[in-house]
Amino acid sequence: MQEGKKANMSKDNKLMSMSEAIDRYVADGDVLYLGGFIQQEPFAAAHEIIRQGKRDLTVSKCAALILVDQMIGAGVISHLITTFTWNPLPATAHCFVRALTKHAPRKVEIEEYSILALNLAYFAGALDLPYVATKTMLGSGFDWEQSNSGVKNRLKFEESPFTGERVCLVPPIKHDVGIMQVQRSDPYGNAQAWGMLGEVRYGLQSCEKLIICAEEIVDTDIVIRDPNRTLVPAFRVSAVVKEPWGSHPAPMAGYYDMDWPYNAYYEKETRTEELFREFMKKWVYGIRDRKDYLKLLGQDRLEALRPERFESDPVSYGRLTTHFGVPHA
Amino acid sequence: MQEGKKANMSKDNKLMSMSEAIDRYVADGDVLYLGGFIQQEPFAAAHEIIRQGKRDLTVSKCAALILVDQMIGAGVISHLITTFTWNPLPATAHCFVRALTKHAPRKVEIEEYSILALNLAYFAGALDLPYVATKTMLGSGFDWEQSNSGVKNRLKFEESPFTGERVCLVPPIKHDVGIMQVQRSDPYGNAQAWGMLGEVRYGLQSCEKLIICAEEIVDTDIVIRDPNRTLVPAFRVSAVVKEPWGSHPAPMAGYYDMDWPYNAYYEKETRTEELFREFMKKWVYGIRDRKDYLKLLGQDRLEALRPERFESDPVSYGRLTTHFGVPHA
Amino acid sequence: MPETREPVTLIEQMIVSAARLIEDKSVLMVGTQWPIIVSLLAKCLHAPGITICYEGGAVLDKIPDRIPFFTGDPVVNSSSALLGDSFDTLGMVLHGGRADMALLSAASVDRYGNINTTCIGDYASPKMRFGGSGGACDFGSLAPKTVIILEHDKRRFPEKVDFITTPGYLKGKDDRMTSGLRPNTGPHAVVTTLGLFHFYEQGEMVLRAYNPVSSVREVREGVQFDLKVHKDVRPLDPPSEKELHVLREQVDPKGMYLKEERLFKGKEVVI
Amino acid sequence: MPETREPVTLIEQMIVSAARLIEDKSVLMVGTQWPIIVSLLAKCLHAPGITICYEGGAVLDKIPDRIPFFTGDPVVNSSSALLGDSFDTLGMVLHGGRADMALLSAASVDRYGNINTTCIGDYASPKMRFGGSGGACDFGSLAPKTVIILEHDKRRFPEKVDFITTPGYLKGKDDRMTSGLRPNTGPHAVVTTLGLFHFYEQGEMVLRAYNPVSSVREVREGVQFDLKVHKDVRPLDPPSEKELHVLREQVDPKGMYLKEERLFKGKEVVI
Repeated sequence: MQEGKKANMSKDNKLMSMSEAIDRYVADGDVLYLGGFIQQEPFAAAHEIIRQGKRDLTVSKCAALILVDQMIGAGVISHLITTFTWNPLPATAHCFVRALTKHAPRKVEIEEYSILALNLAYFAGALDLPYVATKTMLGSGFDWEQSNSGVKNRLKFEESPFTGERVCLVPPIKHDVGIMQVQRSDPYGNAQAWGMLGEVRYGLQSCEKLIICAEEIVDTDIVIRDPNRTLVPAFRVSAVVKEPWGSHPAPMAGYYDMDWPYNAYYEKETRTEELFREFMKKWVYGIRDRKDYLKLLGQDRLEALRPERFESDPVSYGRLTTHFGVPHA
Repeated sequence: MQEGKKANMSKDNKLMSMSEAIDRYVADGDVLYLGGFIQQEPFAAAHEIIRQGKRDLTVSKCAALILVDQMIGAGVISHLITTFTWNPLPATAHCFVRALTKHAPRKVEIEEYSILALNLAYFAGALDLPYVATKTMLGSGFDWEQSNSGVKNRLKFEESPFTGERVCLVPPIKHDVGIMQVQRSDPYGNAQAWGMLGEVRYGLQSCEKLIICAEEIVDTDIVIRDPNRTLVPAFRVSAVVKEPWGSHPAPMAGYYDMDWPYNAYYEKETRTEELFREFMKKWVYGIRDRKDYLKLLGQDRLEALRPERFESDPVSYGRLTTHFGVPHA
Repeated sequence: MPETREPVTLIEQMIVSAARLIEDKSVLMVGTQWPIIVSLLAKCLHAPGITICYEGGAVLDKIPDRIPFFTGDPVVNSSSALLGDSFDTLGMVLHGGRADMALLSAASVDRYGNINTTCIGDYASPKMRFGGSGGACDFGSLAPKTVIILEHDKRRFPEKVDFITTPGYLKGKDDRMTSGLRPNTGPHAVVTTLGLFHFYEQGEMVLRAYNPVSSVREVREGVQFDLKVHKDVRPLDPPSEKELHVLREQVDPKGMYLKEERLFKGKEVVI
Repeated sequence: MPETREPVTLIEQMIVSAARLIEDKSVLMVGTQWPIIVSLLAKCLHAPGITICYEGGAVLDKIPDRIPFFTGDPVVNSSSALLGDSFDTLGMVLHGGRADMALLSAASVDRYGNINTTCIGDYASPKMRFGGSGGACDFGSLAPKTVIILEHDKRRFPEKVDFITTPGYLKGKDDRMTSGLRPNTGPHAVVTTLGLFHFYEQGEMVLRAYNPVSSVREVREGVQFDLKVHKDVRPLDPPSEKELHVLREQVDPKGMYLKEERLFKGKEVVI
């Protein structure tokens, strides 16, 4: 499955189906980063991972909502790196709780941080910095040195050589594969996103391989006309998947709202393992792909999630073609 | 001069003239961050600082071009934090060289880093992190511990408690006042910029007070319709100055090209202290403000610097007004 | 005063009492749940100049078109002066020392203001498991003043929480300093449906005021430890007409929080 | 071959020789001055799939509308697939381990590939002072392969530079490792107007090939140290017709670099 970095050149067309992307680039035992801070979650990709029966994945997700809960319930995750896992209703994420309290359907090792600490770990991973010192997490249960809490994480604590104060050291977290749903990408993987971006800039860059799922595939010209919106450049990307509505029931800025009642529905339908299996049969195992999923939801439900347009004004980056615009002797 | 943070509330109108902003917010002896990575340099602000005769400033500028050279030549800087200082032609920055080799017109202490290291120092300053560990700068002259080079900087070196490898520790650099010229701001200081942003995001945020100079003052609505472009939010900003062409001879993405021949002109006109004084009399001391400066340049010269428009497509962030877009029981 | 007004609920008193703690022009880190409605109420009333920051990287400029259900709600996308990364808010505002106050909900709080949103029982093999920290540990670790807002319930107020998700004063203020947390940070107040608590001296929670429909005795019986009571303890002022009107009609007209409409409690949701 | 062609200049030979070192599909960190024209020539010729990154935060997607005068040139704004922060390129591409090669100009280089762009004489009281590092120290510290491009001039090749702005192999490869710099990083080649040099074993510069209009002897006389010569030393291939045509007509048609037009040498500039 491993493909050399040289395959990811900037001008290779990397468009493929979701099933091909997951098959080629996600292997059993991989460490996965899943992008999207509540908005822009890669639901379509996660469902395909579950359908393909990937095993023993380490999943790293800063804000884990029902997407991670489903992956835990489906038994594909053996190790979870996160800051929280719940149903944003707010309500219990039942699979998560079953895994941690009853090891059902399997035991999941959990490695927890605060959001800022995990952002720093991704940042260190993206830049491959040896570590970053911070003043958060001290004294809490995450501070295993002081709290004797039984927490297992990668942090260390030491006295600052600058001031002597006690600091928390955050080492890099890196990933084999990163997956995120974005608003748009060109066929080569120049991916652009907007909205509330949480940890995704550094989460994505801490990955060896990247699968970009996009609401729309656009010409490179669109990217070049607004390069400040580019989240990752093409050479970092292994696969590009066109997958409209790929984040449902999570929201996509400018494209669809969160399907809020779905959170309540999910909470109710997953209270037992048996109920969860029924839920997954309907929404994941019993269908082939995202197109089937959208059919299940129905066009009316999708249309009702569309927001009004709320548009940015175009800005000009300026094009310069002459060598000296100004007169000179 | 010091004003409390509470003055900077989000809805105070902070529009004022350049001379008022510099008078109120820049004090003798202050540590100044000057933003703009080659593009978007605060020339108009620097000239006003020189005209007001500020003294003993520490100036921190990641990419120091002829703006810093002028400030050194004018004798307002006593300490310079930088990664390089030159005329991008490329040519010697004469005032910089005179200050370091001959202490003329005065001695300037220099504190140098690589660009990445200085970015990390600003990042640590913006987040107030105790330090960040990196693998750059090791073994070079900046590594005073190993090289015995006589360099004075804030770095420390230690063995990583994670891996035992030797690492360079970068502590925070913070500033009293930050100044940058941006494309647009609302009257409250919600400032937006685009183009090549170098270190400015973290440089600006490592400052107590901020003076935002803008090509255009826009309604807050323009900002809200594209909040991903916001560099600093209003509550961080002390003063907003409308100053079109404020970065000349440096470029402003979408507004004007670098006035390239000006670099050659400057090189020639500043080869001696006497020549430099003549230059400054014409371009800084002999005029009152930026309007006079633009008159000196002439409208033809300015017009010739304008680029063709090269526009982004508008994007929609989506407006949601209903509580549940989807039908539920 | 119109006769037909519905009576003030315990939740409304809690929200109003918490909102009154917010000073105008202050910079707030706002957590999910009660802090959302509390901060918006303050902004609509006495504190229009506050800056509201969410952990995902949003700095709000205006009251959103509808009340956010949580801080990641996409309605925030069209109401923000800045949208960026978590580094913009948790990093540069909070860790960077630019926030004045943090507002947090909590599952349980102990006498030193330590918050648990992680588990009941042993961490490695918990009896019950909650969501975890999110940004809460950052809020409580770094903010100059943390205000904790939760429904009063004896199970939520143990002598000592099973897991410190968010550090208060640990075993007392000295202990917080020893851990390396910065001076001049830590819990400022707890606001519940029954009372308002502040932290004094060694960082212990002290009852400062109580819901006028409750009593000191009821509040003391509603915690699992020997609660200290301030010598000047007093009843809280009930919500004014204006506070109540703005809260009910302007901030949450559909009862998303006030009537828990967003939770679909007891309602059938079929998809 | 048209008879009227202008002869190949030393600078052109240097640019073409350096461009040939660039592999297609590689990710490059490109410094200001010669690296700009070298990398664009390679992209126009045998290496269309390279990714060009500049220290200010630009990842180029296409050949700019005119040749950039330096890496911060605003012409880059309309030619980039990504514009961002220096962290995007120096941070995530270079320090993050995603770059294959870095291209640098230099004021002077010593036998171990250490670069000085800081000063002549003592750092604290220099006789002469240059601009300083910029991102050069980062390039040389972190890149798997650093290629250094400069005009040949004996003053530029001391036995030992006065200040190590950008670390090569310091006093030899072991010394580089001792400093903590990562294994598998360091100078790969030096390309000058007279020759091509590689680094072997203990990290010492060795003459690998020489400009066909020059000689081993001239090159050896053009450095201040006892230059080692590779046993298979050979003359460089002169620029092909195609290389020369693309360089002169497509990459730099106005002679901004090739004829130093951007420097206004000997020209009057009045404003």
